[in-house]
Amino acid sequence: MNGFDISNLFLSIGQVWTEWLLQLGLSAGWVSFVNKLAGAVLVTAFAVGTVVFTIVGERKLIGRIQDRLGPNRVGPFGLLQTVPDVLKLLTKEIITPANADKVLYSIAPMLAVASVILIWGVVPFANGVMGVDLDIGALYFVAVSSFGTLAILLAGWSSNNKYALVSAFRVVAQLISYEVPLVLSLLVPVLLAGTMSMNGIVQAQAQGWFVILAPISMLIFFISSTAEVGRSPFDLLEADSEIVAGYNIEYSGMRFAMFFLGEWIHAFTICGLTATLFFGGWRGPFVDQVPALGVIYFLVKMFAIYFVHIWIRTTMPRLRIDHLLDFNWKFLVPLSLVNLIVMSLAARLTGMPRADAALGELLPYWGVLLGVNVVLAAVTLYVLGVVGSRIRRRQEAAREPEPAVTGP
Amino acid sequence: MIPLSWYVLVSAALFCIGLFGVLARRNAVAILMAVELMLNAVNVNLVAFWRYGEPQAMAGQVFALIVFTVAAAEAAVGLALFIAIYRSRDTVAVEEIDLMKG
Amino acid sequence: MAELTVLQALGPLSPQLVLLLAALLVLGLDLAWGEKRRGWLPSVALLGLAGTIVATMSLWGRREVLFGGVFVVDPSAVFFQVIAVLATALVILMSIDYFEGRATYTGEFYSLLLVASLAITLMAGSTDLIMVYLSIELLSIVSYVLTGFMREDRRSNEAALKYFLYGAAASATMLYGMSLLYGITGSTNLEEMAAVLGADAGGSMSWVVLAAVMLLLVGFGFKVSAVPFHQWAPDVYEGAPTPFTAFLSVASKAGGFAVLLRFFLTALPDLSVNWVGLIAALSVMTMTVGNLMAIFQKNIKRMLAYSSIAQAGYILIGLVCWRHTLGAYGGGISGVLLYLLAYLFTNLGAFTVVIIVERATGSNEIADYAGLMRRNPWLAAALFVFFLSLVGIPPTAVFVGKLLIFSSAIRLGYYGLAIIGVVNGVISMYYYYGVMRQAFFLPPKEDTPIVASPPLAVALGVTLVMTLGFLVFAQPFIQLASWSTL
Amino acid sequence: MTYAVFILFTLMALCGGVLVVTQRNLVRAATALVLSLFGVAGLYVLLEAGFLAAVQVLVYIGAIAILIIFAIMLTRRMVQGDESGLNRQWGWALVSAVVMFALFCYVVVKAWPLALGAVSAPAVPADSTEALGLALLDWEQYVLPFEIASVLLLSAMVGAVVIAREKHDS
Repeated sequence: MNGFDISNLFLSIGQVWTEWLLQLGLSAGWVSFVNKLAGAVLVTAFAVGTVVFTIVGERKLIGRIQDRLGPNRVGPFGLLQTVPDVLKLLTKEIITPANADKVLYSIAPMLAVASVILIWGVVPFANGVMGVDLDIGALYFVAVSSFGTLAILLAGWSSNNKYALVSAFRVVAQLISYEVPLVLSLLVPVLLAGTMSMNGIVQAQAQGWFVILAPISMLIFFISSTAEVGRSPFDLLEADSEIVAGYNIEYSGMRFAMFFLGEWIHAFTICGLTATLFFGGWRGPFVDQVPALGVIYFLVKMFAIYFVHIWIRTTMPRLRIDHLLDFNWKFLVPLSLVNLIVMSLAARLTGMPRADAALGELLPYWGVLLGVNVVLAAVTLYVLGVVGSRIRRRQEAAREPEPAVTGP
Repeated sequence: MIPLSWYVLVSAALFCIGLFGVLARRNAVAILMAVELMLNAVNVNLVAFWRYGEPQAMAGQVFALIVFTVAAAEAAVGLALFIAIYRSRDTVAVEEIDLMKG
Repeated sequence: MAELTVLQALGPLSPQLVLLLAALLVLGLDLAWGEKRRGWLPSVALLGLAGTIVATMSLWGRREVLFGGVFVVDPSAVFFQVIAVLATALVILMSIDYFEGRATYTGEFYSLLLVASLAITLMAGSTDLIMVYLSIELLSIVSYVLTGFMREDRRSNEAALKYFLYGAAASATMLYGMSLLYGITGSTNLEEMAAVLGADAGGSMSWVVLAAVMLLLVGFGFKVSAVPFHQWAPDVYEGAPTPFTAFLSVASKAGGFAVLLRFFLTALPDLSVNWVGLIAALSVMTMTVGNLMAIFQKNIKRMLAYSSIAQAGYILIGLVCWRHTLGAYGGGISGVLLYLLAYLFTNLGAFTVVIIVERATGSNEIADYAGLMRRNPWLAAALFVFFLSLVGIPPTAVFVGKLLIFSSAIRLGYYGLAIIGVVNGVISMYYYYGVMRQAFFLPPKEDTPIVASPPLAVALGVTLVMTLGFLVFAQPFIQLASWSTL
Repeated sequence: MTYAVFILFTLMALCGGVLVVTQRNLVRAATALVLSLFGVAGLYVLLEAGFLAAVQVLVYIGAIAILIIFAIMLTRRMVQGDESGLNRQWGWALVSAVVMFALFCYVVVKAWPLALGAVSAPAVPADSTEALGLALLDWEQYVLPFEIASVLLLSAMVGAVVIAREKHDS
């Protein structure tokens, strides 16, 4: 062991900790068990802890965007606002509806939280600093996310409430549909990196962030992950004005808090994944010399993307369910399929640059991939324009017999 | 290491549970679920045999993947049929679907 | 065998490629053409099948091992490809008018039918358990859909549901057997499996292999509708759209036999378990139960279902006599192949008559065949010929198959099987006679003549000529069958 | 440790399975199915087939189980029936399942020893996921099944749409 190295802060802490445990007289098997447990606790604590701040941050941001102040009473600048909110939620009575399916009703919230926290197991904070560097990390993320769908479905059904059930149906329609473009766009970074390991994907972005090489995939991933989280403009699983609050209408107290928590964690988890997959994760200047910097880069990127999420949330109106599904099946899915084929062909034809390729070698690679993306975007926009104007003409033709009607 | 036979026994148990479900359940969806159990039993077998046989040759894993694919396709078609039949007669209890006998 | 390059590998696969392209083309054209030109889709499908036959003919007599032993092309595979394509073509002819005003998505019907045909051609050449399973399931899944194709018809729905539930359970059982076989031999390839089993001198594997073979027989037996895995057949035959019933009774069954032959003769030829006894028992049960149950049927489709079960029983005798070869023409396996081909024309012919009558009377009850003679003598005569052939009276088609199979059984000393087979033939006369009595001797309920539309007439003509002139026209096939004895 | 994990996942798989076939309430049965499938996924992890475990969760739990629950909800009037979930011949079914299991036990124990000690198997290559991918696309291996699987999925999709689609009322 080569002593404490401040530049690689987190791995060093891990080493010191492990040595300390070994000195305490634990056997190697127990040490690895304790380490894994500690890692799980740390990651969970990070995820849950971050929520406390993102809630305040989001409320303040939304306030500013809507020309309000946002929370400003508890603590300096209202930073501690979440604390009393959480206390209030947790001390509320837990109510179970009379005809609810009690077992499933209580399992659902736990599943909801678990599914998002499990994702953090494979997100790299810095080079090698992550729960587990699974060689199938990207697939693991998709697999684990499916528990979230299940949780919402069960919550909606077991509440024995028709609004909750309607919401559950919407959930299935929306989440399962948007999973298709999500996975298809996720495949592009996997393809470019040649690995499904999250850390491997970040390492592969030494040759250029994938947002430059595959901007269309990034957009598709961003849109469909917003839908997966169920945030505006895709928030119709809980559209409060239509189906009161959706699948969790019957929940209260602790259990409601868990759904709430799960949703908030999910929101910035997705941003962390976007950062990892497309924005170089922990990559940044001098990160090879000082690996600990990676954590800072990663968090900055994650919250920058999160800011865009909030921005969209405050400015976009909610979609209608049929528009939402049409948009997915008639636009996103075909586009992501074409994108995947085109990207794999382009990547295959240009050939992957070596890991230590100089800028001169990298430029043609970037140029080709970016060029392909630009062409694809242009074609898409052109097709959209043609189809759109045809639909508009048809609508106008249909509208003509009734000149009295004005407005949309 | 855990002996191979343990996995095979677990798989046999799962298969027989599924078999019981297929034979004993009334509801078509429940029968489909029991069939899924049987398929899972098969997959446990395949993966275990792959692991304890020659892990370099991927036959077992490929087979298991094909089983996944087929199971998904089968479930999709089956559930489509259930929905169609439910539309026409409001039940998927197998005993009540008896227009044809002989 | 020498390894093939990519292009060389695609050559032997060309029948499958053409079929797949045709299926996709029909699907695409259905979308592109819309309502108006939908009538052309069957012609496109038939054209695709013609292309497939041409491609198949180019493989005549070749033996190739493809994809590292997953798939082979040999005379036996070619024989089953021919059967699949002929059956599909005839079934398409039969469906053109059948669906008029009954089902909306006819384009999808033809497309899926072509996929089913593709599945059978794949079953015929599969030499790897993975491929065997996959092609069986491809056929099954498409079959569930096609059985339930008339969505508004409750019988069709119900038939599809039953088919699905039985089929899913049977295939899962079969799959479990496959997993055990893989476990004990360490390979999914049939040839390698045979090598491992052959080397197993002490018989330490025999228990597992026996269990696996029994489980596999559930799946194979289901596909060929052998007793006791036949329960689905009557309901499905009755409820499915009649052209597809015809397809199930010949093509799907032939596919089942293709797999059955390939599996037993490739993987277990040295009798590491005594599967011959199992097959013989299956055969006796299948013949007897099929024929006895057929007697009580009032619906012609159900009757033909049981008759088709019984026919599977006869064919299984041929597998029992697999060791027997008789000069250039003959032996148990050649008997099976020729029987299947003869049965194809005969049974499809019978179903063509059923469709013509169904279109005229709207019924499948045997009682509604009363006076068929007066309403259309040609039809009654054709039905008579088909039934003669199904019983196995010379000089009709099935007679050839029966002759080969029974003579093999006698040569090998399976007298019991041969006698049971002949007795069963006699029993079957009884129920065929029941229909003939209605058609020839009873007065018609209505006097309006029954006419066959052109495509149906073509189908009827082809099947009739082939049934009567099988010995003349089938010479090339007989030769192929004698090569094909694996 | 490995034994404990094995037993845990086995219990999940088997108890889940028993619940699937005995629960009257279908949604609960489907949830039990998820439990059972998850247990099986755990067994895959123990067998060092991580890729299959993830696919199991993704395909079975994420798609098939959710599809089943969805179908149950769509046809939910029958879920709340009072009658038992089992048919009249369940006794015979139980007997045959138990007999079958006994036979399997006999066969399995004859072929593969039960003993704990001296179990060894060759190590799994580190890049087994990659090997799987290559095997699926190798002309000398499983490229044909891989392609046929896509034909299967396409036909199943077309078929399911044709069957389940509501009547046209253009």
